[in-house]
Amino acid sequence: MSLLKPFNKLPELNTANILLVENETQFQKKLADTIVQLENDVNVIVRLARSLPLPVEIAEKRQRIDLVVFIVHLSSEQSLLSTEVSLKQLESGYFMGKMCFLVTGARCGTVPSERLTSLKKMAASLNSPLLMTEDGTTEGVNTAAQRVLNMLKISAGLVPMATGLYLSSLIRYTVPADPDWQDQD
Amino acid sequence: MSKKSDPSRLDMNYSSENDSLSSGRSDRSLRVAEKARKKNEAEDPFLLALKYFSQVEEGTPWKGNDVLEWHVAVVERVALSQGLSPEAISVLLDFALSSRMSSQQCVRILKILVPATVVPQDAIIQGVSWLCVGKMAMKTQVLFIRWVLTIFDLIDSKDQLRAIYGFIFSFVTEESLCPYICHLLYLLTRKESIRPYRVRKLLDLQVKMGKQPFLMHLLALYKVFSPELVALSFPSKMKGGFKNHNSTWKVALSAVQKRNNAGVLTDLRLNLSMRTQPNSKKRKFSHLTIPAVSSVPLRVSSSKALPLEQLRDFPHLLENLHRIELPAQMGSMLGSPLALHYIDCVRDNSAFLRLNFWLGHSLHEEFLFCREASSQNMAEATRFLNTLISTQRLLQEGFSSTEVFLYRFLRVWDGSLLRTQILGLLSDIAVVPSSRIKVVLFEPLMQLFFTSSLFFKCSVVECLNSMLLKWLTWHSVYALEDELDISVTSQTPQNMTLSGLMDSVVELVQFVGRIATVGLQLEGYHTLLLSFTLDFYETVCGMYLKYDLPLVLMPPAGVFYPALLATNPVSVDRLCQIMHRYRASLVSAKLQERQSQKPFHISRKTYREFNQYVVSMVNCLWNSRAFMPGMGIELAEDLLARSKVTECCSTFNLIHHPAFIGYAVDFHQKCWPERKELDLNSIKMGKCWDWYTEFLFSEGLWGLKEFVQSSLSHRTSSRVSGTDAR
Amino acid sequence: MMENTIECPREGVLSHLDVLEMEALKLSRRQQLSLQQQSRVDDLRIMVEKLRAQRDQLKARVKTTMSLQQLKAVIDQGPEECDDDGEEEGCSGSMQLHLLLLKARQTQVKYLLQAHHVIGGYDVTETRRGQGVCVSIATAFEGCYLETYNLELDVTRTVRICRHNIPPFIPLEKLVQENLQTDLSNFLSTLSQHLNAFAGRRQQVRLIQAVLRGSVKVMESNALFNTVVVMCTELGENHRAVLCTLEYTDLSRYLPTKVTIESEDKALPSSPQWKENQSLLLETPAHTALQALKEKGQIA
Amino acid sequence: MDDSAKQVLRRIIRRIPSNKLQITLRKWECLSKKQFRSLDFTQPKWLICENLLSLCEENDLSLKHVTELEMIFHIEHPTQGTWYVSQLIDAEEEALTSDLLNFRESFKVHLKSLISHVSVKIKKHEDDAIWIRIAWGDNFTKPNHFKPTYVVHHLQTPYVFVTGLAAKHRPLLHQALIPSAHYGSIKDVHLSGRCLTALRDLLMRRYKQVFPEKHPRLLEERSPLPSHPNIENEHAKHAENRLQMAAEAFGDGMLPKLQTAVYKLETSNLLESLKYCVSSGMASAPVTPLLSSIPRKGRNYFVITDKGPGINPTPGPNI
Repeated sequence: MSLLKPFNKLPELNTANILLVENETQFQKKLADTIVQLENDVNVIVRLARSLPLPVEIAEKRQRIDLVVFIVHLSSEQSLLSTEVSLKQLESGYFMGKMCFLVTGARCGTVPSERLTSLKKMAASLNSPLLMTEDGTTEGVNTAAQRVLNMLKISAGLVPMATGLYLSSLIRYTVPADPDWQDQD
Repeated sequence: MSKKSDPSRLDMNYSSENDSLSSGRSDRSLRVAEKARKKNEAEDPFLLALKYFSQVEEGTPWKGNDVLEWHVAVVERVALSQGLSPEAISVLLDFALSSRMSSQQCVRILKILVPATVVPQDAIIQGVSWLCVGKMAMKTQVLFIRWVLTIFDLIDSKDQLRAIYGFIFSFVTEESLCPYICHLLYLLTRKESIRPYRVRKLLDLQVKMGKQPFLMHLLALYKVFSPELVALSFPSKMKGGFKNHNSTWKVALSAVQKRNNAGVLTDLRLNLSMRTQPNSKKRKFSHLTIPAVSSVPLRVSSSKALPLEQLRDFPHLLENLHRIELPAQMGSMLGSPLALHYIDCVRDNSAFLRLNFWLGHSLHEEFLFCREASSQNMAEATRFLNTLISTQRLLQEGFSSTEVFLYRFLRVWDGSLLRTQILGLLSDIAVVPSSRIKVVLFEPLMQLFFTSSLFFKCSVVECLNSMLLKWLTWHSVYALEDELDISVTSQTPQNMTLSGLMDSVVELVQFVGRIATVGLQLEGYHTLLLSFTLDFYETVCGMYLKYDLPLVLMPPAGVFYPALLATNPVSVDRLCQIMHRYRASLVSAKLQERQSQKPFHISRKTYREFNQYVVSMVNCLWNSRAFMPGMGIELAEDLLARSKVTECCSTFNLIHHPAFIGYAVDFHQKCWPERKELDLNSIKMGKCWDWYTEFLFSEGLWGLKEFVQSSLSHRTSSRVSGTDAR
Repeated sequence: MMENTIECPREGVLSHLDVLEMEALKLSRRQQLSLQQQSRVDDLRIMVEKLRAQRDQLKARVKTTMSLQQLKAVIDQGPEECDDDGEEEGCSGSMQLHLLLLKARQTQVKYLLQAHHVIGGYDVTETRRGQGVCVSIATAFEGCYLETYNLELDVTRTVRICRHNIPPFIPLEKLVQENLQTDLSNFLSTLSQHLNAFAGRRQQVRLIQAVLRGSVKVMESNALFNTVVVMCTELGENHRAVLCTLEYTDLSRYLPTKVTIESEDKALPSSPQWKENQSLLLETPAHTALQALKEKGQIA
Repeated sequence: MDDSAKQVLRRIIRRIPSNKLQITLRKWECLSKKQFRSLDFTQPKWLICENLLSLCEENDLSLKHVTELEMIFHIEHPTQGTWYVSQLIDAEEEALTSDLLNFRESFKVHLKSLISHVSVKIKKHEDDAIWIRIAWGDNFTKPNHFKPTYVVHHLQTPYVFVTGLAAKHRPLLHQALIPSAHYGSIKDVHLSGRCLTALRDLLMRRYKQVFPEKHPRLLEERSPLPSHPNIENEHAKHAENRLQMAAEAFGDGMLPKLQTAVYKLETSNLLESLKYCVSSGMASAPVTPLLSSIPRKGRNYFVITDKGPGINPTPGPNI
């Protein structure tokens, strides 16, 4: 039962660690495969977890994690709930540009809209980005991987003159002031 | 239990009885009979089946009735393979709805009623009459109506259907039928079909059932035709619409369609839409394909209105402008340029309402309503959106429903799904008021922009560039003094003042400035992104002179300096050109102000920025005074010293600039072919320099040339160029 | 007019960008692939090294244990020699020897345990945090391993079987009633006898079917393989079909308790030769016995 | 070939799915090669049936051949109807040595002694299972071949699988079975399902059970290797444990097919006790909807389908 800390370890040279948290594992796997395939010049290590906290056994051999991605399937209430629980296991440092939400099924009108709304509230309150994805198609997965990778490289300090905090200040989710444009249905 | 576990058991008992009767006959005769049957089969089992269905008399037992089974099987095969002929449809529909056998059979038949070409109107009429008889089970009725909706556009003509509008209307009171009836009515309604008592009825229903979308839409249509009867006010953006997802038919039909998608519509006598939609029959099965234009072929008696699809060509359109009959399927307008021209000429609100509704509905259904992105779907989607795009290009304006859709879609977009189309559509949207542009456009775009790939970044910049272009064009077209109406087609025409437009433009340009700055930084000043950014500023710098929008906006330093210090000559050259254009605008603006018959004011700040940039350019490229104080980029002496670059001030002059050094070397060799060691500085000496610049121009660096000629003609220093802009 | 509605020039740029992206993706994929292959090769190299090192270690260990045993041998007649030497080094030596002894003992025990496991003694694993044990009984016949059967026992209060995968025709209930509570090891040994016997009988039948295909035919056998009927033809002057019925009334043995020989000519079973064969079948596994008969040229 | 035989045949043919018809008839071996070839299996069944009938006429086959056919089909496709299992208890010594011949004899004798009109047919299947087909009549009527009972029994095992047995015939069957299998009595084991083999495997432990072992297999043996060295699964160990637990509970590989399981929670006040379970922490909170929906939906009959906890076809009262 230990918080996950962003700065308790030294970074490794030319290496970036990303943690994908999803309570079901199928999309996670696809995404992980794509991520490691996409990146050539940086040594990207992907860690898969169903939820936080991470098991303590391997705590010390685990490298420092530069980006935590919470995968939320709007199609399942459980996914949202477990994300909420896991969030509590992150040290506040991660909310400064070292975490983001990856949302599937946002385009689907049949999922209860309040899920998306509550997720948006969460993201807004944590000043964290909210990435929509199409988990159904390979293109969708590729794109998701690409975007996550971009964020990872920045948050791992591999992009000169850019930091995770800087980026997230640009892309963090904000609840639109004009309610007219909130998704009604 | 046993029933549940295997249904076959039941009918076995029954049929064993049947057989027991039959088995009295001698088996010889049986076999003879069977041989005979075989012979008939050899002729055509399908016809036999039809014969059977047309003749089978009421109350024939169906359980364990092998003959029936067999015929149904035959029909099923045919229907699902090549679809059913009009006659077949009439026969089967009649059999089904007359419920001569059990309702199961009826449903079963309805389910496989897949037309190959068209559906005869009479069949539908017949069906409705059976509906009136009212011995059908409710779910069968619903199924029937839904079927009609599905194949609506295949009904060969709709005049008589319109004639029995009243009958159909009478069914709205049926709770479970109502939604579908409303949809059907929506498709059939014309001005003359609107009566006070019908309006009243609908209003009552609305009171009873609450604000159901299907009622709202029908009423909205009524209001359009006769506003005096419908007092309600409708929200500008109505949600939902008529939901009629019946995948079974869709799939079956599109399958049949795929197999024989040769111009089935030839019998629909359509000339217009054929070209755009060779297989536009698919339209209903996936909302995504565009209906063919088919309005009611008129009975002689009725008014002299001219159905749209009978238009031959543009002149013909012009002659008949006053008596055009709009098609039942507004969607079909998309397919046909003539129709669009018509719409463009006569600002028919109802037409736009219906077209908008149709669009909004399909867009929503297809992209914001659980549609897993399979490649086949995507192919259709792409085609559809492309048509939409071309339509909008033709009308030179976006539909409001497209905008509404886009704003919603951007918020749930992953940035890759149908990227080309979405950005294409986005670049067409009408000017967004500056009050909401941030929320509806910038925020979602930012999220996507900064996380996505280089190519996406480029696409966004490109998209915004063409968006700006369109806005400017509109402005230059509708440039009325102070009141220009931009969104002509939109449901709620928003009048936009010049200042309003200018605010929006400023917002847009500044936005691009911001994202380009950061984007370039993130992408390590990638040449591709840089060039797209310069594209954008080529548009911006011409705003005043080309589109006479009284506005001059300089690029931010984050764009200017990367371009100036870029490693490829093209970027630098284009920058020069852009600066030259800015100069031209500013100069003429000055003139305007001097003559002050059109007083408008460009802030000193803009001039200052401009001069600043010019100064640094000249210092860099000509005066070898890079990094000097007073330039945009200053560097402390010691820092420069520490970089251990000898005479670093001159590293960015026309000779040593990474973009030009190639030319310099080239030039050097041309000048002193005999020289062994390379001494680029010797180019600076006396005439050489002029020759060198000439050489550069001759290498096709026009931008540079223009810049030189304008800003430092007669070899003055930059300050002059600055002042003469003042 | 149609044309320009369908084609819109600027569209091209966006779609070109799309294409470019695709290409870029493909390229990086290809590079990635080659990279992976390279790294894989390296990994394998490392693996090889590791294994080598391990092998050497094992060799070393073997050596030491050998020497230990020799040492032990020495030590067995050690003491008296030890007495002659001086006190202090003697005791220090005895200390050392003691240590060595213990070591040797330990290794021995290890070997014993291993041996015990290897010869089919049953593994016992603790389950459910000491609440139960899982016993697995390996069966073997003529030195070849057959199925392993498992019993999970609940040992909280009275010992009882929670679950097992022992076939239903093994008279488990009977054995349980006899001595599950009273004497667990006995219970297990009898059970393992039954299982081994069953496996053995079945194996015999299988071997007959496999090895003596063509000459001997298994006419009948049942789930428990406690009655097996085989048919062979004797190579006398007239090839008679001979029917041997093997009955195993003692289910804990893999040898028949009763063998009956039948044939068309009633004399044959009582012939001395076949009496002999009968007794042979009684005391050697069926397949070997029949094999022998075949070799002796008594059956085809 | 009399009418009843014909009817039975028709019925059987109708029951056999068309794609199985050909092979089943071949196994039957009552038609000559030529006759067999004369049948056109692309025809609708009722046609084939008529032709078949006439062929049977030609070889004047009797009812017993027809039942033979039915039996063949049943043995090949033992998923017709629901099978109920009962277990013979207090085995006698002979139970372990009994063989087909004397079982068949004694069973027939016993049954015939109990009821006059009954037709019994006994076949042995490859996996030495004994298949018994019983067509029941009573003292006045001929055996009814439309509703035969099928009994499957493996010698030396106490299990008996029965389908299509009417309640009134149950005692008769049992009285015949018990002595002829050399057992003391018989009891119902409350196991039923459509798939005979599944029931058999379940009871005879023919499916792969998993037990805790001293030398557990290594992780990579079970769970697939990570596709890439740079991908690490944090919860791999946990997943492995869960896998092991699941396997120990339900077995590994192909599991026997069971369709339903019925639990009866019987107490003076179910809701009260459930509530207590939760409040006292016996049941993990949050309460599973399966339980909480009893009061919410106001009903106590639920069907759980593959699509997750669903509502049974008959909707409950609206609350």
